[in-house]
Amino acid sequence: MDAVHPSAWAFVVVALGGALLSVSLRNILHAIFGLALALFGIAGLFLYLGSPFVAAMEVLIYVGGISVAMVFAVMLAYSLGKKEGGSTRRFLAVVPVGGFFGVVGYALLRASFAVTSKTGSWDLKLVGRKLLLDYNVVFEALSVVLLLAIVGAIIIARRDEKTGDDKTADEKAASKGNDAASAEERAS
Amino acid sequence: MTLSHFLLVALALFALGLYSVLTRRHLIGLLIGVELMLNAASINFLAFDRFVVKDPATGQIIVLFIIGLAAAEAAIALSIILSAYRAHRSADVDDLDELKN
Amino acid sequence: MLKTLSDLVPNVFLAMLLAAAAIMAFATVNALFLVWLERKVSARMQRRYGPTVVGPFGMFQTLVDVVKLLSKQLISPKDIDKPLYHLAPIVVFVPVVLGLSLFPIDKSFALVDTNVGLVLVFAFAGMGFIAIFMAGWGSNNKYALLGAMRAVAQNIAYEIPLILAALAVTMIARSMRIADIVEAQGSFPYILVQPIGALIYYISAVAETNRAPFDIPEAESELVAGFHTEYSGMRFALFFLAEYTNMVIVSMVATSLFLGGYKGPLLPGPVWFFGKVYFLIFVMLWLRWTFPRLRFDQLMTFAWKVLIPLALANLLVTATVLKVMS
Amino acid sequence: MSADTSLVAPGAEKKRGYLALLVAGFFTLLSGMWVTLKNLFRKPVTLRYPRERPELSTAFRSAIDLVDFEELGSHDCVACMQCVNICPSFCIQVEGQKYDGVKRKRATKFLVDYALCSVCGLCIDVCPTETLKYSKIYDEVSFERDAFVFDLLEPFVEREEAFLEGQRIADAKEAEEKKKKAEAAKKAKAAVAAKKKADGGEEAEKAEKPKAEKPKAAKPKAEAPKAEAPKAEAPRADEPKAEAEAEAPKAEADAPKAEADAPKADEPKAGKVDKAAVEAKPAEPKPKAAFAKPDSDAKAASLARIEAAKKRALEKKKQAEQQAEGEGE
Repeated sequence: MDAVHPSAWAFVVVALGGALLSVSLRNILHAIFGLALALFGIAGLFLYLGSPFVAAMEVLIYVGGISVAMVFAVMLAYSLGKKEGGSTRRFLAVVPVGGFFGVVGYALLRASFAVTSKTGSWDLKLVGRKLLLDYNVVFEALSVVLLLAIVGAIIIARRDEKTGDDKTADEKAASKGNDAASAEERAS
Repeated sequence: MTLSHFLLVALALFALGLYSVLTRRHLIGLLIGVELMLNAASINFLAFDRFVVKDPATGQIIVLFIIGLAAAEAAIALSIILSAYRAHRSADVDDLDELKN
Repeated sequence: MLKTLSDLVPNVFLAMLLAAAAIMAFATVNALFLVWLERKVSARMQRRYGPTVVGPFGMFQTLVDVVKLLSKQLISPKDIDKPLYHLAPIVVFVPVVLGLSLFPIDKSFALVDTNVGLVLVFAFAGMGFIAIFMAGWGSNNKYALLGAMRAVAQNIAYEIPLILAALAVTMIARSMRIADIVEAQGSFPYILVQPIGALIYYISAVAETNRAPFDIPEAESELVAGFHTEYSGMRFALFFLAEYTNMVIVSMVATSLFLGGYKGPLLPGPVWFFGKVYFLIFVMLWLRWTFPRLRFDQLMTFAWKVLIPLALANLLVTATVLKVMS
Repeated sequence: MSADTSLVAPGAEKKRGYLALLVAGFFTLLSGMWVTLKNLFRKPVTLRYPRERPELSTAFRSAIDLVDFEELGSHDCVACMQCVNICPSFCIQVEGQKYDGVKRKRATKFLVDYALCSVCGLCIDVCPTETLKYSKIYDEVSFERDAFVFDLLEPFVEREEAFLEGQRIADAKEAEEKKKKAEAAKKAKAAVAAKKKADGGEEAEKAEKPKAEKPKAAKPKAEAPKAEAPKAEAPRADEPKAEAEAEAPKAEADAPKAEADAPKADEPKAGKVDKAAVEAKPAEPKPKAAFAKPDSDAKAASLARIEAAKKRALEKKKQAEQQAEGEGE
């Protein structure tokens, strides 16, 4: 199958730039916005890879949901006080990551893939049908996982009313936001 | 752009995510790294789907599953981060070194 | 068949430029008009005159206001988070521009046509939260931060019934392409099939755009101006522009989903389309100048205890009826 | 969450079910929207103030103004000083002068300090010629106290010469008539005296006195009913713009009597126009004069002040015209 239009490189730049920002910025909030940028770029790549639906879902859930939830969490539990990892830590991290990147990249460049032409269609209806017929069990399992995640998130984030006597006043003030937080976690 | 380009981009994203997980001390920084890695995997799936696999619906479905799982994971992780912050007044990994509480 | 901009203009970049220019022009003119309309409607509802001086019926009043805003000094508060503060007004505008391009304004024309148009609209609407957060956090102002948190909590809560209501329509139309949904409405609009869905959608849409009576994020009596408290001059104008364009987008969605889009007798399609859109916007103004603001807990209660259960029930009934009928 | 979070007011409403509440609430909202919709199509009740002015009640009181008598072509202040004397706030300054050939005194200066005036109306009550009235000024604004000193003679300055001329002629005529009458009376007296020398001259003298006084007493009475009409007849009644004023008084002065008859014929009509006149009046620039040294009688200074007031009035006029042009809707 033919190559993707070169204008996709623009989204590659957005995605990698956003990822770099999210990794390198010290302010955790800035890092989250960098992540949002990266996710937006990745959604653009999905568009170029032929799946606007997945791209839309990526924007809807990742950019509009997960990164927003992260920002919310940062605002509820904000501690910028400590510096991010020192230079030794960074150096120690660069070695394995660089190694990993080099090895896998080398393998990728050496490998050859059998590029084939499509027989199926990109139609959204087919995706839906497959989702509910062929992958029905996975789908249901995933929905159960989501439900559990929602319930679990609420239970974990919820303040324990009985043992919550030793909380500071500051925390009590913050607890008002918890309802909103759990609400928004339910949303995502 | 061809398949290997996409794979390289995904690899770079994965490496960045890994780096983030390794260096960040803020819990949300870890989460960011994980999300990046998940997305790198998604790009790989869709790229193979686009260039290699005969039936393109499958890759999309898998990516959708990844997105759904990521949402669930983020919800849980964030609530854990919140409760950890409440218990320790810190969202720093190094401070969370007790098994108690 | 539906024509898109890329059919008319072969060059991709040229098409993108044209589309961006057209959308920006539309958004600006529309905001100018809507601000004027809002002032006029609110004035008449309170039995005042509203703007009368500049231009016919004071129509150019907002133009003059824009000139004033342009000439104003851009104030940056102390200790702001500079990148976020400065980026927010631009970021808030991106999803708006993207979202406006997706609607078929006539039987034969839409700027962009995708088979997941509806999802994209909601996805772009979701991106708006990020900008609100950036503005609220970056301003280093407690009112802005509170406003931003309220805005996001509210928007996430109301996005669910919004999407659920729209989902019921896509189930009937069996498509997520907006043009298909409009075409599927045949001779009668879906508001007759989905009255509750339409109502839920509209209420949620009003809440999504942070308009009164759901304008809690910018409740001036408690939060000054919410997340854009610290913005002045053109930056403020961009937030304003985005807000009013958002109204148009949600109204366009409502028009396409429930009111039959460009369909209508006698008059050409775009006239019907924009006529319906502006009627819905008028109703929004009408609501704003009729009802008092909700309390935040009332707002959340309404979303979670009323709208979402109703929307879910609506979806369930729709699905059942469709299954039985087919 | 507590009961506080429910959407419903606590109490009776709670009995109803969830859906019933929703439906009832929905219709409540509709009734609210109906109210605003109705008001949307009603006429606005606000006045666009600088362009539109309220119709002031006839009972409206503001600082005093001189009445412009139609048949006189001017005011009728004789500088009797009664208003000055009775004013509890000492806000009126009047000076008068006797001109050759004119019988009555004329005011040469009539200043009112509106900033001091308490609008008690005593001056109006006391005025023997009834040439004082309440003005309709209600929106004078200034940063300086002097701006509230109104020179009430200002609108009459231009026609003063013509008035004096006319008055001279009229007085001369009157004097002549009086003379004739007096002569006639003398003749009669002489005749009577001649006739009834035997009876004595006491009775004749008695008869003469009331005759001579009569015209004086009758004059103001005859004017009084007319005095209201001229307001309506005056050209500014129809054209609120102050432009017309400059030309009008002359015409009035030339033929005061011819016009004075007209309003009498259609008095009820004039009454209607009067309203318009009242409405239009506040828009006219009111003359103002500086009040720097009230006691100094330097005429030049007062003239200069009047000039300044004129200039101010002209500027105001221009502004008013511009506003009138720019008025939308």
